[in-house]
Amino acid sequence: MPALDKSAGLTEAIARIGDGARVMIGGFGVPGTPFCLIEELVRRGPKNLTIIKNDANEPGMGVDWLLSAGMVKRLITSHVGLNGNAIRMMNAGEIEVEFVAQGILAERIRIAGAGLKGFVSDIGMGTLLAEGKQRLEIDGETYLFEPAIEADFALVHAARADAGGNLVYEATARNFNPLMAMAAECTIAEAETIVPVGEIGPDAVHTPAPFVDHLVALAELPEVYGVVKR
Amino acid sequence: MPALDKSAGLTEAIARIGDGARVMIGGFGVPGTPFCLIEELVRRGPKNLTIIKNDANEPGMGVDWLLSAGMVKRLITSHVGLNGNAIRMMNAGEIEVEFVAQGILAERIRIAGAGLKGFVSDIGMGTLLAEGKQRLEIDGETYLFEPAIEADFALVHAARADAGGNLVYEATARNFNPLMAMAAECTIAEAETIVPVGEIGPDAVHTPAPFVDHLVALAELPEVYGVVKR
Amino acid sequence: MSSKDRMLARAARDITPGMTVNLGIGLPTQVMNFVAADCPVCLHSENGIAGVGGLAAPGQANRNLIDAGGGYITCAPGGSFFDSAVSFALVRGGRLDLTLLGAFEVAANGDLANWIIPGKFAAGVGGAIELAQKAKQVGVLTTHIDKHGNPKILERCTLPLTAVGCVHRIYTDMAVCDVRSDGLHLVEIAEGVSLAEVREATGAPLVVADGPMPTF
Amino acid sequence: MSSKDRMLARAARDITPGMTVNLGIGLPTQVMNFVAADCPVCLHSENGIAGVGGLAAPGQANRNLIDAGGGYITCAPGGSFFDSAVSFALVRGGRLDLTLLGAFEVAANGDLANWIIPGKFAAGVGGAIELAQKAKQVGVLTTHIDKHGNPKILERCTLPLTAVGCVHRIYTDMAVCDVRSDGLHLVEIAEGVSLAEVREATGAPLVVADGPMPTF
Repeated sequence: MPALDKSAGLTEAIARIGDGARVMIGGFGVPGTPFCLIEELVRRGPKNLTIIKNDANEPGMGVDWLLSAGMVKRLITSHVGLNGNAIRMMNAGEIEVEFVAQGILAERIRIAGAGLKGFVSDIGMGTLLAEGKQRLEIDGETYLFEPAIEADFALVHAARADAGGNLVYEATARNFNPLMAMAAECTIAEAETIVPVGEIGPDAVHTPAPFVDHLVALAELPEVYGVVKR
Repeated sequence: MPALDKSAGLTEAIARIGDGARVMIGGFGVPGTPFCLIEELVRRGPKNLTIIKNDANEPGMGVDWLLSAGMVKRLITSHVGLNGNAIRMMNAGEIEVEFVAQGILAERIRIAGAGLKGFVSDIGMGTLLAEGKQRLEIDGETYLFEPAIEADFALVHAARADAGGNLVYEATARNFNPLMAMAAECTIAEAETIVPVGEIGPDAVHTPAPFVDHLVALAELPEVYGVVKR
Repeated sequence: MSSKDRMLARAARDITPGMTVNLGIGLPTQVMNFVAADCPVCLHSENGIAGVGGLAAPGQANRNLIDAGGGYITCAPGGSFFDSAVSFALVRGGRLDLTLLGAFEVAANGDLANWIIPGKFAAGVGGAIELAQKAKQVGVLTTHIDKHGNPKILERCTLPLTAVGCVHRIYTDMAVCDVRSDGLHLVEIAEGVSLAEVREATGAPLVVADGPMPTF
Repeated sequence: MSSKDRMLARAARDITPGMTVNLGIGLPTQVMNFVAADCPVCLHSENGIAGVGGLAAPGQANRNLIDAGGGYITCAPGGSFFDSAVSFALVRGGRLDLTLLGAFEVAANGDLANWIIPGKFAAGVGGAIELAQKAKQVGVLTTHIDKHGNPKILERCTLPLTAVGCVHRIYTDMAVCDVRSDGLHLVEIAEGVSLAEVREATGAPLVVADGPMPTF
């Protein structure tokens, strides 16, 4: 049976994202951040977004475009240390920020992708990171409940894809992308190269096609991706 | 920095497994079942083992060798439908069997590999599969707590490995192997081919080397692997 | 076409372009043969493949490539392999559009019993419970009566359940029935079978709309 | 060799063949330069690599290959890439033999504070908490006193903790100290530094064994 072609135009794909949407964005720093999808989201301009991303990129890059455009109500992240603008907006109360330990953030996204309610952990016990979390008694000891983080959309960046939606990431650009692709109601992927179905070996796929809804082909990469213009 | 060479002899690797050990065994049916490691475990003969495996293979194969040798005290599995011998031993009280829904089994193994206590799920609510499980109240609704399944050893089968312990699986022989490799205290892998360090591309690795303790090279595969002798 | 093949073909017609589908062990697996070869469908098997191509031709089997029922299969172009945790993430996480499952008993309220007959058959639930509970659409494929002549569609299941109220549609050799909040609706009837025969063979009241009954 | 380099070299000596090691952002990352090139060690970075080769030479950077601090790195032969969930599974699951971390404060009881200064610095905890709480061995690498001349090793931390009682060993420009159940043991002293100077610069009582004190 042939694979369904998931190819989509950039505008058409991003137009689905409306006010108040919860949007996961892949990437750890620059690698794996879907800058072109974010740029189109800024052009589109929905408001009151909840953004879930490991970090807030740097000023003038990626997530910061959304922050500066006033589109973000809430940011769920592991750290924003490289973005003074995000710190300023947080301190000024212009955005809500929920800090989550990095591996717990990854796992809360993953557990949503796994269709489960949450997980039980001892990470942060005895520190202020445990404050406000539901406590559970298991085997006579106290643990923390970590709820799944679900989202309406995931925006991910792949190095290579086939037209059916199988994705392959490169090096440390993998990071949160495969987890988010599984966790959102609708996954929109941008890919540097789209190859015909059948060219990516089934053992080499990182994100299987059923997790991908729309696939956007990138033209030449802008410099923000770290591309050095020669 | 060079990679540590994890190569080990079959006898030496399996000799670590003593009486009462909890042993995870990869495989779903024949594909991915580490028959040569199991055969050596039978030769070695530790008793009162807890075996964690998706299925009990078929009579005269794999897990059934351990059952027939009287080495198994407890079997944690998703189904034993293809092994009448296992069903007979279960009904006669010769082994304890804990049945776990297949995806919950996978996830309980994975959550051990993730160093977490367990997860929270609604799978099985309203059926007898929920009986005996700890119930948790989350957001005003009742869920089931599913504890991590930890193990002392994982026996896994890879198609290819490098000497440093990076593993690559083939087709549906992947199944539980990567999950178990992460979940056990000590992971022993058998591989059909061992290539020099550097020959498996870092994006193509299925189980990263730090999860593998001992790596056993297989000689010609016996017929039990489904190899057709021509 | 035999009444069994008509049932399989009827179920196959609900598999539409773009769907990701899991076909349970046994009868449901055979539905694959009735899906049009050019229909873009992704067949999932819970042992870790999306993109089942079909059964492997005799002598062409790959020893590492089976479906969850243990049969040798092929991988379609665009298919992928993954571990068992990802496989069930796909099922529970809302990415499985349809599953077709077998049944010991299925009830008018959508309850399904297909894994244990106390005292007779208890070999473990395998992947059925998560397929039944979490696929977006759950179809049951079964003969209308069992080999002793008893109905398999009941008002309430007598056997331990696989999942509660999970079934949306039932395909049999005699009829297609939909589980709705106001009862079990007869929506299609097999050619040559009468309404009275279906009622007779069904262990639960059937809601039947006025007007002509579609056949298959 | 500067006192900083001696500290880095001393910490590097505790990285032994076969270890999987995570070097925290900043000072700890520089320990990499003091590990013998032929020592079989696997360097992990939590953004998803096992087998960091070193810093990328200028002009040789791969835009997709950074460490958790954002620096361009290389991948050693035998390295691998994985997602963030696998990366922290490695940390929490007991596969990380050693981590070296920086500190705002570290206490004689092994408490570590390195992520927040209320009212001044609160940019998120990143991966530090899981590294501190779950690595099999946790070393802290820090100057013995801060830039204002105050001790960084205290009886109790005053800042919010990253993790409770997690630190096993502290490496500074003046000393190596071990956290044990009966107190903070001075186990080595930097060449040219006196015991009195170390005591003076330390905000917690030090247990000192009889006999000659090893130097580094």
